[in-house]
Parts: sequence; C-alpha cells; structure tokens
Amino acid sequence: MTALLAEFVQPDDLLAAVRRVREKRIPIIDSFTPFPVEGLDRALGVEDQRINWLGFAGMISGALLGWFFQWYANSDYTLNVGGRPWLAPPSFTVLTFEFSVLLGAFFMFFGLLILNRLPKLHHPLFAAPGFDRVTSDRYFLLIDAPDAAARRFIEDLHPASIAEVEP
Amino acid sequence: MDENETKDRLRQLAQQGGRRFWRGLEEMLDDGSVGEWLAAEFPSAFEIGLGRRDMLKIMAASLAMSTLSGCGPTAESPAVPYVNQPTDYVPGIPRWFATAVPFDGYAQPVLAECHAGRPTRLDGNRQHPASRGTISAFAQAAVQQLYDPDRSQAVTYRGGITTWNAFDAALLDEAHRLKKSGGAGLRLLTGPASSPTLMRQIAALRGVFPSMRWHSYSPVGGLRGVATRQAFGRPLQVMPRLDRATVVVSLDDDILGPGPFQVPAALAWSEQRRKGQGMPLLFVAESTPTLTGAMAHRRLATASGRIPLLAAALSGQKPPLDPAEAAWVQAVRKAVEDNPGSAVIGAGADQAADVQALCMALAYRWGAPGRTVTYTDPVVAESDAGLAELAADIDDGKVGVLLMLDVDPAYAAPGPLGFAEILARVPFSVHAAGMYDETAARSQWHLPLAHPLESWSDCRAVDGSVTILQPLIAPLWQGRTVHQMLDGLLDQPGRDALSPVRDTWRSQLDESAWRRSLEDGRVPETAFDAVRVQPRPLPPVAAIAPPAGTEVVFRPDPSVWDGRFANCSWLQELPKPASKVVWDNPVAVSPAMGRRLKVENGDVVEIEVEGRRLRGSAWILPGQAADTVTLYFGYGRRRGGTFAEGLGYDAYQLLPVKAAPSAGARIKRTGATHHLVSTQLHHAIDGKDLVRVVAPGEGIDNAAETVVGHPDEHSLYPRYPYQGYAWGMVIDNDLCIGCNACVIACQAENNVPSVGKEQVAVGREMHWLRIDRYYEGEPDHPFTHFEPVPCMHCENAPCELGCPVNATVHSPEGINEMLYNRCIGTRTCATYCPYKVRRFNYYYFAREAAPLEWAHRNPQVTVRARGVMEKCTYCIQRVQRAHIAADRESRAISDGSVRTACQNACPTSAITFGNLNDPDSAVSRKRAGRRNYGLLDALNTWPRTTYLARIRRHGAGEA
Amino acid sequence: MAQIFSPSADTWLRLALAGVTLAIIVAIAFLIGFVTSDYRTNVDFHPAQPVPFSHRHHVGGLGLDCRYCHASVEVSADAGFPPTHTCMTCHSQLYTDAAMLAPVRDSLANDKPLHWARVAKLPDYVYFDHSIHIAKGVGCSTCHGQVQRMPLTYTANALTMGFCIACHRDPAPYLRANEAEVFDMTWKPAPNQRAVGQQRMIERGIAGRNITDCYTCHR
Amino acid sequence: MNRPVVPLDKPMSHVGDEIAGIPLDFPRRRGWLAGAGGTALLLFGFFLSAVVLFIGGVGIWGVNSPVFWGVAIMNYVWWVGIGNAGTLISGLLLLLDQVWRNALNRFAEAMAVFAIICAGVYPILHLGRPWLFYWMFPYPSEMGVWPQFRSPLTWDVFAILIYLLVSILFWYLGLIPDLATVRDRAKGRLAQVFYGVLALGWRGSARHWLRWKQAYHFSAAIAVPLVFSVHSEVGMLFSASQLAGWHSTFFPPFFVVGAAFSGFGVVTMLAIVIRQTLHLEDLVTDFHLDALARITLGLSLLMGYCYWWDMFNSVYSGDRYELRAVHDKLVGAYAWSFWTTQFLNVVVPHIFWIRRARRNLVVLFLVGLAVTIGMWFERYMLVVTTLYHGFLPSSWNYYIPTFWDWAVFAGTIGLFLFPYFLFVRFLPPVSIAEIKEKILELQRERRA
Repeated sequence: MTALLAEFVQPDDLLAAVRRVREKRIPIIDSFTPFPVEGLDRALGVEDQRINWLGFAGMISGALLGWFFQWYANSDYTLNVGGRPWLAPPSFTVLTFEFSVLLGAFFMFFGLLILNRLPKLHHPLFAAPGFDRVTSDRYFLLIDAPDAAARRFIEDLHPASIAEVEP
Repeated sequence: MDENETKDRLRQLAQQGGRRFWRGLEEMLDDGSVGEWLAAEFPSAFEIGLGRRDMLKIMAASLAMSTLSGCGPTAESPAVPYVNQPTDYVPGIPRWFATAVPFDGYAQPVLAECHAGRPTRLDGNRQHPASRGTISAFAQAAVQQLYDPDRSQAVTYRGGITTWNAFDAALLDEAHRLKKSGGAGLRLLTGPASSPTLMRQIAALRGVFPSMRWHSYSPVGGLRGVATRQAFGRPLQVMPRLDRATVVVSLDDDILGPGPFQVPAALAWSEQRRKGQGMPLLFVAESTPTLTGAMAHRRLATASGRIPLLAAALSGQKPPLDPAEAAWVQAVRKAVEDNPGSAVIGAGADQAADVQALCMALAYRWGAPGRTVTYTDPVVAESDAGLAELAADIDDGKVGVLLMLDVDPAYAAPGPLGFAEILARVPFSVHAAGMYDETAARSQWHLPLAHPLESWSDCRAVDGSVTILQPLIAPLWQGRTVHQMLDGLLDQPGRDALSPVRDTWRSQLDESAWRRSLEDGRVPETAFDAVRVQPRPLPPVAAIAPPAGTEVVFRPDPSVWDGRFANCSWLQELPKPASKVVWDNPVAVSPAMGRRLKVENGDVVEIEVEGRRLRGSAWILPGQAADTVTLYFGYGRRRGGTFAEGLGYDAYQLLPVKAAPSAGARIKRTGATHHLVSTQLHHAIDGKDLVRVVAPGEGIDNAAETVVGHPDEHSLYPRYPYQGYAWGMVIDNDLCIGCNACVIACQAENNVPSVGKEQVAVGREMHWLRIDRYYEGEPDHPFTHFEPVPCMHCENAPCELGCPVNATVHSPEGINEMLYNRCIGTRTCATYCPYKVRRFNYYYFAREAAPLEWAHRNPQVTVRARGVMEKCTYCIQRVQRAHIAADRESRAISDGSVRTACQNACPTSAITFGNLNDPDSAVSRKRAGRRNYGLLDALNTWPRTTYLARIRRHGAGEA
Repeated sequence: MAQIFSPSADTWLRLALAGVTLAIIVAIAFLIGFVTSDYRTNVDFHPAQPVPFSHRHHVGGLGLDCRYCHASVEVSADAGFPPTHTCMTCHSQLYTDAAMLAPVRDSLANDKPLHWARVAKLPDYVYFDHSIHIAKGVGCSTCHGQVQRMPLTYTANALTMGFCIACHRDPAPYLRANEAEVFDMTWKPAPNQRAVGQQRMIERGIAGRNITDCYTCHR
Repeated sequence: MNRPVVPLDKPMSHVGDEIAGIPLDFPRRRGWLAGAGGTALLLFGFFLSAVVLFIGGVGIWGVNSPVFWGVAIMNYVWWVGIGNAGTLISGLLLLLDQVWRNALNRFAEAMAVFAIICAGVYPILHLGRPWLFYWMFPYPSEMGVWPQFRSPLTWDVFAILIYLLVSILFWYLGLIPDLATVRDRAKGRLAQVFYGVLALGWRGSARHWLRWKQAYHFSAAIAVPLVFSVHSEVGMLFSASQLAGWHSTFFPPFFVVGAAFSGFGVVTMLAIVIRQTLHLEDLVTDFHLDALARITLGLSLLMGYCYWWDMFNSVYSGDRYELRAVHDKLVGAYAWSFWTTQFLNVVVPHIFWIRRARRNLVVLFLVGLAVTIGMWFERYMLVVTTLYHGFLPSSWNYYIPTFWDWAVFAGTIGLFLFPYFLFVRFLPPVSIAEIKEKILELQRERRA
C-alpha cells in the first residue's frame, strides 16, 4: 500500500490542509516541518506528555538514589567526622539534588530518543523527491491514501508537489 | 676497613635515594649487618671488653653497606634473624641505655632509645637530678650529629688521607723525643673539661712530661673563676637556687637561656613557679632579649656596659643612672627589702670580674648562703692557661707539639689573635674532632673523633655527679675517643676505648657497682657537696659610664651555640626564640637604632670595632638596648659540613681577646640587603585572648583580658559521646620558657623532616609543634609571651569536614587522626584549620635526607611521602603502644603511662597529657583549673589541647 | 533526493553503540578482576628460600609449636624469625650432613645470618601487632592458613585492608577459646561459634572497643 | 527596536543558508588556521606544564602555609563561573522566552561546556597525589572506605561532573535538528555521513518536534537550578570554613552573581568576534549587543552591591577577625587585587549608561574583557586576602605565584579556546530551527 507526501511552501498552508484533511476523516500518518510550527500538533490532534513524566520520574529516582547512596556509604564505614553523627541529612541534601538532576536529564534525553525511534539513519521518506528541504523551508504532510478520491482531495489543496512514498 | 673502602661506600651512599614509606632498620638494614651488629650489641653494652672493637668495625662497615642495599626504591626486604640471638632480646621492642652527652664540659644525662642496635632518639634520664627525664634541644640533636654524613671519616696528614697506624707511629716518635726534654713544648688544648678519666690522664702525662702545659678554651663562659677568687678567695661554682629564692636579680645573666645550665635552672625555676603565685619575682637588666628576660616580672633594657653602674647602685654606691634605671634599681631594692634573706643576684659571665664578684657578695648578703645560693667546687676543672697564652707561646716558638682535642680554635678563637695563621708555625700539630673543620684544615694531623654516643668516657653533670658514657653503636668512621688519643702519648697507642675509662674507676667501682652506675647513668656518691665560704671585703667597683657610641655584645647562637651544631639541620631550622630566624645569624639591632640608621630587617650593616670590620644583616629586635648591637657566634663557617658552610657572618672576627662587651663601635648600613628567613613574620598579639594573663589566684573569668566567646553547646547535631579514653593536653603558658626542647623532641620522635632555608623562606617549614612568640606593649621594652602550638585535636574539627576522602577523621578516643596513606593532598584541611598547625609535603622532603640519616628515623612512625598532609598526632604510636600493652592484660591505661615526646622533653613540665574522661588524671585536674582556656574557643571548635593563662603579679607588670 | 545511508546503516550504528557500551563494561569487569586477583594480592606466592624449610614436616609431622621458632609472637609486634642457633639445636644431631642444610651450617660457622624471604608482607604504613591478636584469641591459621600442610610456605590469604577490616568489624567467628586453640593449626569454628565468639568479645573487652578506627593500624 | 531581532525580510531558507553554510563552506579558512594553531600551541603548553607538575609536585607552585590554595583554586572558580553563564543565557532566557536569546544560546552553551572542562581539570591538577584522584569517587574499594559526603569538595566533584554531562546533553539536544539541516545541504559524501550520523536521522516529524520541545524546555528547567546549585557549592567551598572573610552564608548567592557576571563578559566578547568574523550581523544584531550591555551593567551593579554588602556584614558583625579581613581587603598587602576588582567590575561597566557605548563594538569588547579579568582578580582577592592572614598572627605569610602557576593558567586558556575553534568551524554556531520558529511567530504577529 502507498502513502501520499504533499509538499507545502507556507506553514499556514500546511495547517489549513491538515484541518481540511482531518475534517474529511482521511487518516494522517505524520507531518514534517523545518521547525516546530506553532499549532501544528493541535491541528494534528497529537497529545503526548510522556517526556515530562519521564523527566519527573528520573528526578524522583535520582533523588532517592542520591540520598540512600550517601546513607549507605556513611553507614557502611561509620566514621566520626568533625564530631558530626554518621547520619547527617543536612549535608546530604546537596548531592541528593545533583543526582536528581542527573537522572532527570538522562531519562528525558534517552526517553526522547526511544519515543522518537531515533537514531534512524535510513528512512524511506529520505528518498522522497525534494524531502531534503524539510530541514530548510518546505512543509510536508504524509497521509494514507487508499483511494483515488482521497488523492484528488489532496490535489485540490494545491500543494507544491505530491509524491507517492512507501512509509 | 680502610679509608678507600670508606670513601667508596660514602660515594655510593651519597647516590642512594630514599624509599617510599620506609620504616625502621628492620627493613632498611636487612642484610648480614643486622645480625652481627645486634650480636655485637649483646650482651648489653657494658659487658663487652677486649676484642670488641674489631667486631664493631664490621658493624660500622655493614651500616654503610646495608644502607646501600636497603634504600633502593625496589629493595625487597628479606627477614634476617640472628645467628645467635641474645637471651633478653625481643624483636620489634626498643631497648634503652643510659649515658650522657657532654656539653661545654658538663654531662647532659640521657637515655638512648635503640632500635635493633641503632640509637634513634635521646630522652632525659629520670633518675638523674640534673635531668629528671627532661632534656635540652642541644642534647637531643646529638643523635642527628651521630649520623651526620659530613662527619670526619679518616685520619689525614697535611690534608691527605692516611691511617691510624701511621699516626700512632708518628706520635710514638714525638713521645720519645719529648720524654728526653721532659715534655718541653708539649701543649694540650681542650675545651672545658670535667672528665675524671681525662684528669687522670693529664695527671699521668704530667708525670711523664713534667713541663707539659694544658690550655683550655671556650668562647663562652668567661671569667667566673677569677670572680669567685676575688669574692671568696677560691675557685667556686656558684648556683643561685631559683627553686628557693623569692627574688631573683639578673644583670645581663641569661640564667634560663640555652647552655649547660639551662635544664637544671629551668627545673628549679618551674618548681617554685608551679606553686601558682607567680614567684620567684624575676628582675632582669639586660642588653639583649633572652629567655630570662622574657620570663621577667620587671625587665630593663640597658647597655651591657652600664651593668657595673647598676651593680654599684644596688650595692649602695651612688652612680649616675638614668630615670628608667633608677626606677628599676628602686623596684629591686624594695623587693629585696620585702623578701629578707631570700634574694639572689648574678651578673653575666662576660661582665668584668669585679662586677661579678660584687654580685656574688651581694647574693651572699641578701640571701641565705647554702639555701638561696649554694657554693660547690667548680665542676669544670681549671687548666694551666687559656688560648691567649698559647698563642703567645706559639709566637715565641715555645710550642713543639700541640694536641687539640675536640676544639676548633682556628674558627672560634678571637679574631685579633689570628690563631688560624700562627697555627702553621707549630712543628707537630694534631687536631682531633668530629668534623673536618677550619682547624683540621690547618693542622698537620687530623684525627676523626668518636661521637659521644660511640664512645667510652665519663663526664660530670652540673651537680658534679659523674656519668659513664657508654657506646650505643660502633664508631661509624673508625674514630677514637679523646682518651685513646692520650693513651697514644702514654705508650699505649691503639688501646681499646673501654680500658682508659675502666682504669679510672677500677679502684672505686667493682664490677657490680660499675654495672649499676652504667644502668643508672650515674656513679653514686660523686656529686659535689656544698662548701661554706667566707666573702672577702671588696673594693667598690669603678662605676664609670661606658664611652659613647655603639656597644657590641657577643652571644652564642641560641640554635647552633658556638658553631659546634652548625651542621645539624634540626638546629639550623630551629627558630631562634627571640627573632624566629632560621638558617642564619642576624645582627640584633634595637628598634631605636633601626629608626636612627633607617635599617630594616635584612639590611646589611657594617660594624667596626678597633679597626676590624664585619658585615651582617640586621634584625630589629624589640627589647634590645638602644645603642647595643648583638653578634651571635656559630656562623660564617668556611669548613665544617654542607649545612654549616656559607651561612651568616663570623662574629669571632670581632671578638676581643679579653671576653667583654666592646664599646665605642661604629655601625653603618651598607645599602645591600640579604634575605633573613624567619618562621614568624608578625609578632603583635592580635587580640589579647590568644595569650592570656591573670593575677595570682585569679581565673580567666575575672581576668583583665577576658574571653570573647564561650563554647556554644547549641548545635544542629548532638554532641559526640566519647566513652573510654578521651585524650587531651594542657599547656601551662606560665611555665613555658620557650626553650625549644619540645620542638626538637617532636621532630626526633615523629620523623619530621627539615626542609632547608629556601623552603622555609616560602613558608613550608614542617614542625608539628611550633612555639609562637608574641610581644605586648611598645617595641622598645615589650613583654614577651611564648605559646607552644601543637594540633588542638578539636572535637568539632573543621579540617575533617573539608577532606573529601576521609583521610582525616576523629578517633573514638578523640584524637584528630591523619591518615597519610589515604591522603590525596587537596590541602582543604589545612586551609580550614584556624590554627594552621597542619603541614604539607610540597616535595618529598623526607627523601632529601642522606641515606645515613635515615638510620635515626623512628620505626614506629611512617615516613611521609610527597603530596600528603601531616600534623601532630598526640604521638599516637605511644598511645597505641600503651593501649596494646594494657589491652593484652585487659587492664586500664594508668594515668601518666602515655607521655608525648614534647611532654617528656619539657624541662619545666609545662605540658600535661592524659585521659580527660578520668577526673583524677593530671590533665583533667589542670583543665578544671580556673586558668584553663582554649585557643580561639570562640570558634566553637572544642579543642582537646587547652592552655593555662600566664600569671603576672600586679604592680610588677610595667617594664 | 538519494538516501545517504543504506538500510543496514541503522543496524550497524546500533551495533556500534552496543559494542562501545559492552567494551566499557568488560573493561570495568576486568579491572575489578585484576585488583582482586591472587596475582596482585600475592596469594599462593611461594618465594624461593635459602633453605627449603617445610612447615609440613616440622609442624604437621613433628608437631613443633609455632613459638619454638617464632618466639616473640606473644610479647611483641614482630613474631620473630628463628636464629640459626635454633635450627642447629636439632640439626647438630639430625641430618648433620644433609646437603640441603649446608646454608644453615655455614651460617653458624661463618657467623653470617640466613636471609629468609618474607611470605606475609604488609605495606610500611600498616602497623600489625602479633601480640595483641594472640592475646585476644585470634589464631595463627586465621591469617597464615594451614601452615602445617605447606611443604614450602606460601601466602594463604590476600592480606588486603578488606581482609583485615572484615575481621575487625566482626571478630566473633574467629575468636578462639584459649592459648592451645590459638596455636592449633587445625582449629575449626565451634558449631555455636557466633554465640561463644560474642561471649569472648565481652570477656576480653573487645566488645566495647572500636577497632575499625583508622589509627588502630595506621600511624 | 527599529530593526527586528530576527531577519523577517528574508526567505526562511536564508537562515539555513547563512548558518549551515559556515561548517560546509567556511568563510575564513586562513584566519581560522592561524587562531586554531595558536590555541593548539597553548594547549600543548598545558600538557607540558601538567607533566612538569606531576613530576615535580605541587611544590613548583607558589602555594605555602598558610596559603595552601593558590592560583589553581582561583582559576577553578573562575572557569566554573564562566561556564555557568553559558547555561544561564541559554536556559534562563529560554524559560523567560526571550526572542533575542536564540542568536546567542548555541555558542554560549559551547562556551559553558569547554569552560567546565577547564574548571574540571584544576581540582585534579592541584592535588598533592593527583594519580589518586579517583579516591574522590564512590566505588566499592577493597579498603571499604567511601568519599566524605560532608565535604564541599565532594559536592564540587559531583556538581562539576553532573553539570558537564547535563550541559552536553542540553547542547546536543538543541544541535540535532540543525545538524539535520547541515546534513541535507551537505554535498560531499564525508560531510553527509558525518552530519548524518550526528543528526541521528532527524526528519522534522511533528510528533518528534512536540517531544523535542518538551525535552528542550525540560532540560532548561533543570539546568538553571543546577547552575545555581553548582556555583553555590563553589561558594560553600569557602564559606564552609570558619576563616574570617569566607565564613558567610552570603557566599552562595554572591558567587552565583559573580559567575553570571563573568560569563556575560566572555559571551559578549565571543558574540562580537563571531559576528564580525562570520558576518552574522543580521542574526547577532545591535539589539543583541545592546541587551548584553544592559545585562552586564545590571549585573555589575549587583556585584558592587555584593562586595560592599559582604563587607558591611563583616563590619556589622563586629568580630575582630572579620574586621581585620575587611581591613586587609581595603589596605592590606593584597589590597591591589581588591581595588582592581572594584575598578574593573564595578566602575568600568558604568560606561554602558551611554547608549553609544552599548552599540560600540570596541567598547563592548573591552568592557567584556575588563569584566572577565576583574572577576579573576576578585577570586584572587577572595582566596589570598583571607588565607594570608589567618586567626593566629604567628602563621601569617605572603603568597607569590610562580612561573608554573601562570603556565598552567595559560595552558587552560588553550584548553578552552582550541575546542572552541573546532566548534565554530564544524558545527552550526547559531540555532537555525529556533530562529525560524521565531521568524514565523513574528510574521504571524505582523499579519495579525
């Protein structure tokens, strides 16, 4: 089966197209832009907070790791340092925070790669004509096009070009 | 072993590097030597008779060889047992031998700690009244001198190396020739001597050579003999009793200062001082600041040349005095009247004889003879004549054979004598000494003298009692003792070292008595009894004011004395009490003179006395008499070892033949500067609570200068509980006389390296224990405070908080631990330390010592490598030794069974160490006293080391 | 536009990343392995000795007491090595002309000591004291191993800080009843060792002491 | 603003052409070689002096007792400070949604990364036994001993390391889409593969962008507090001691401000150099420089406040030792360091009250330089004036850095600049996608 890749010159044309296509209940696979186009995700109706949650989870686990690691290290070989007790939570706070930041960043970054299925060096779309301008000044819409009607509908949107691709 | 071998070994030794974390002879000398060496050490030193020397020779050789094999960086350390192990020997446990180190003719009684047959450290001899277990810095340094790689190592003739046999032969010829002439032209030159054996031998020599003459010379000491003759008609040793007299008057007489009398004087002084009444009242009039002056209740800075006027005034005459002097005299007289029959007075040894005599008479009149001042026969025997006479005789060609035993006249003679030059005119000149010094270079024969710790000999202590010196190790460089040298003249060349000494005592001491006196370090019933004396009428002293112009006084250097310790890095790096200068001798100049000449510290000045000139760099010394310049002996040496040579100026150049302050000198600044290195650049007390002073019976709480802050018990954390032992230290500032004995003791015990002048100059000295010196009042006549500062072992240790790797933590007994092997050298602990008592190994200082010197390292203490922090550990090795001994028997460590090195050495017992959890321990009781305070206690560090405030009687304060 | 990367490129990239990660893990594992290896900790190290002295024969076979040769073990930090004289007390009678004993005889004859290679070595900044361990009931074999089975003496345990600290943290399993047991090479812990061990800790005053304090061993 | 902050008049593709053109077809090859070569020499000097240091020991430096810390620690603090500002500019301004920030954030972040590396080497270099530095990390050792987690040094070790990792992630995250741009414009196979792999196959999917934005903002949101914590800890390195002049709860904020200040100084210089050499006038506009100038001025006022508030604290405390610390700052042996700091950090930036000065590249550059140097002197003042006069006058001493102190310092400048040259040459120095985003935003605003 094939998919249609429609190329637009203006971001707002893309947005308009997206809205119309969705009204027509034509399934949209994805849309591609050189930069995050304001409102595009809403128009596409994609909703995804997982990254934030991952980061948050990372920070929590980092904090726990940081605190309990210090707790363990101090209890493993208890020493009298400057007359302080071996368990000195006030001085543990700093590293607890550091660790929460570290794991937060890691979760978030690697979460991003995994959710985005990156790295993906080879992708059929790269073969699509003119797709190299997706990182410059062209805006693409990729839709499932089972029938000719849908295709015609897309053509009525006057994209700069239409290409059939194997997603 | 012959000279060439020796030379080779030395060269090889010189090339050897140290080994990281080296510990003890057990590892360093692990080859054949150890066994033989120990075998030779046993049975214990005093039983060895004839044939021992050969044995010892091998040992000396093997020390050299083994040092070689032991110090390679990759040296594997095999275990080397004995062939025949002595019955009472236990591997790994040090043994102690009693002996003495002579100093200016007086015995300093010591106990030597020996590890595997090698003396590593000297302690005082508890059983000896002249020591009571304490010891001076000089005596302790003997160990370092013993292993000094620069020591004279071979017999030389006209500078070329030869053998003992050659010398014996030559001496024999001379002896024959001399016999015929009855010893005409035979001269003996020694330092001050009290050795009975030496006296016996000299007597014997007189028998063989009737016209022999014995000269003795010491640049210090002066005219005591003459003075006592004038005062009492006979030579005497006059001892002011600081433990009994309630008023002590010193006219330029440094009673508590360095020298053979320091330890006994300090012992006596502290005995009375310890009663806490601020007694005795000490009145000092002196030209240059001394330890005695620092302890004075009332100190007068005045020219040495005006001392006769003061003496006259005190004796009732009416000499012209300036207001300050008059006031001081007034105060003294009042004190003397208030304390009838309990005052003593003494004048400096370089004062004119009649002045000294007058003071002796005054002391007799003011005090209770026999109680506040005692008289005994002189301990140091009187010789036929001095150096001046000898020089004259040489000039007249009367001297044919000159034996110079353990003296260095070519260096230490007064410049005007020109002794170094005329020495060449002596047909047969023999010089025996430990170092190849200036005299050695100018004598025909130079003989290596055995070190006191290598020798059989005997010597009298200050109280006259005799200590037999026994060898603790074989002569490292095949040296002979003085007695063996004289044996050579008595037709017994090359006889063993023991015999001459044993001969002296054979009649008095049978074998068992001989053993006992060796074990005790004291021959019973040899102390001198006090003698009753009758003062003779004295003519009034000529109380004429000295001529105008600058006055020059001469003093032995507080660190290297007359120069004999000049090659000892411990003492070179020992801060001089007054100036804290190291590795140099400054020209002491008063602040007033400094202002007048526009001279600052380090400016080179030229002093001219009777046409002779000298250049040295000035040091402004608060408390110095306005127009007086002080020159210190012991420096400006041209020979005498790598450390000794080329430092400072040679004060002997200006020393007048008749020892006395020379007036009418001229001083001017040359414009040149020479950087003098001092370990303390700032001296004003910054806030009086660093050193606190109270009136007798008073406590800190109501002291004039009161505490700023009290330890704050409120903390985020609970206070750490210390069960069991809680080690702590109390230092009594009222007893500390700043004599530096503790500093050297700490250095010797804990393998603290010397770092050299350049490193001290950038502030990298390594002393774990330093003595801070602060001035109070105006610089022209200040009050001086001494304060020993070791690690405070704070319970809230700021340093520990900073260390990222737990290299410094607290022990469950409250000791602030420093783990060298864990330290990575971030230096955070030292940065955080408010007391700056931590020392950092910026380089591998310990390795810079010559391999031979490693022999006196303490095997119980790790030698620190480069890049690690170190500091006072409360002598943890001693604490642990006591701990293990006690724990083995599951008993408690008794109070006083752990004594730190500094505590052991301190002649005034100013330092107390013990268990704070035991309310009855000495340290707890002191800490409970009202004079107790913590240094910087406002910082809430809860120091384990605390201080007792100094006591000052009201009214006596202002100088 | 043409593809820059072939379809397999991703596979290769992922493999490469996985490879790097794996390499790091392996490197760490190897490091740990090396640090704890017998090679580095000298375990099972048979140094060459001047005389092939056999503890198996003397201790295992003849049943000599440790203290016969290591005489100062109860009173000093050093256990001490036997002087040549000690060897000759017997060997002046036994095997008087055995070739292997020649060095011993020479030593006595020429008054030149034997050089034994140390088997149990500690760094110079570690201050181990035999006497206190003996006094508190820590037996020889606990550290030195089954010496009575060693034809040539070798290091039985890795004398690392870990080894020492393990016992200092929990001495109970190693404390023996009495002198006899301390020097008994074949000693086995009692079935209720922990209980008796803790009892002994209290009796011998070990319980109260913190012996993991740094200055216990380092100075 | 008469001129827009981003080039609105040009087509979207223009930004990409301009920036992606830099790595692909570098305009200033000769100049670059010269600069890179020079800094490479400095870098070599760094390794040389490090070797000398490890062989000779820290004794070759001027440190002594009581000044146990010297130039090494000063430089450490200095570099950390510079690094922090990079993250602040990028992260904080992103959260505040400052449009003009997008032209600067990329090379500010690069500056942060390289500055942290420079800072990171010092704690190791200044060790007495540097080969044992790994004892500061928690790993199961046969000794059973762990790092000491109450020590500010341990905090710093982790802080610096984590800060480095997070900044690199943050930096790379922003780079990914731009690397894709460069990839798609690259002609040569090598360039395509190089940038292709780095771009991880980015293809601008709307879903990817959605998550990317979340991630990007999230990193910014945690990077900013991280910066505050990092330099607060550096401040605690001093204030955790009891020494007069250091022992103050005021230090952490004081240090954070100082960090931002010094960093802005360096960013200003970098911005000017890059803008002029690579002709980015339409991206790094006068407005940007003006903004930098205003911030520098503001921070300088804040710095002045900190200095004098710190001293007021000391005086107000009435503590004898604190008073002496103030006295030493004002007239002590090292007063020159204090007054130099005051002049360069507090006086000089006041020139920015003048509008023309804010627009004058030379003035801007010089002030940036002044601030950077001034902040170094501040660290000198803070470290030495407190250490050379401890509590006990007996331990007072002076401090004189040696040749090797300076050699290592010069070396680390190479360690900073050489990688920076590589960055400018081979990576897009300005954020392409973010600028485009802003362009669309502004275009829409105009239409509305």
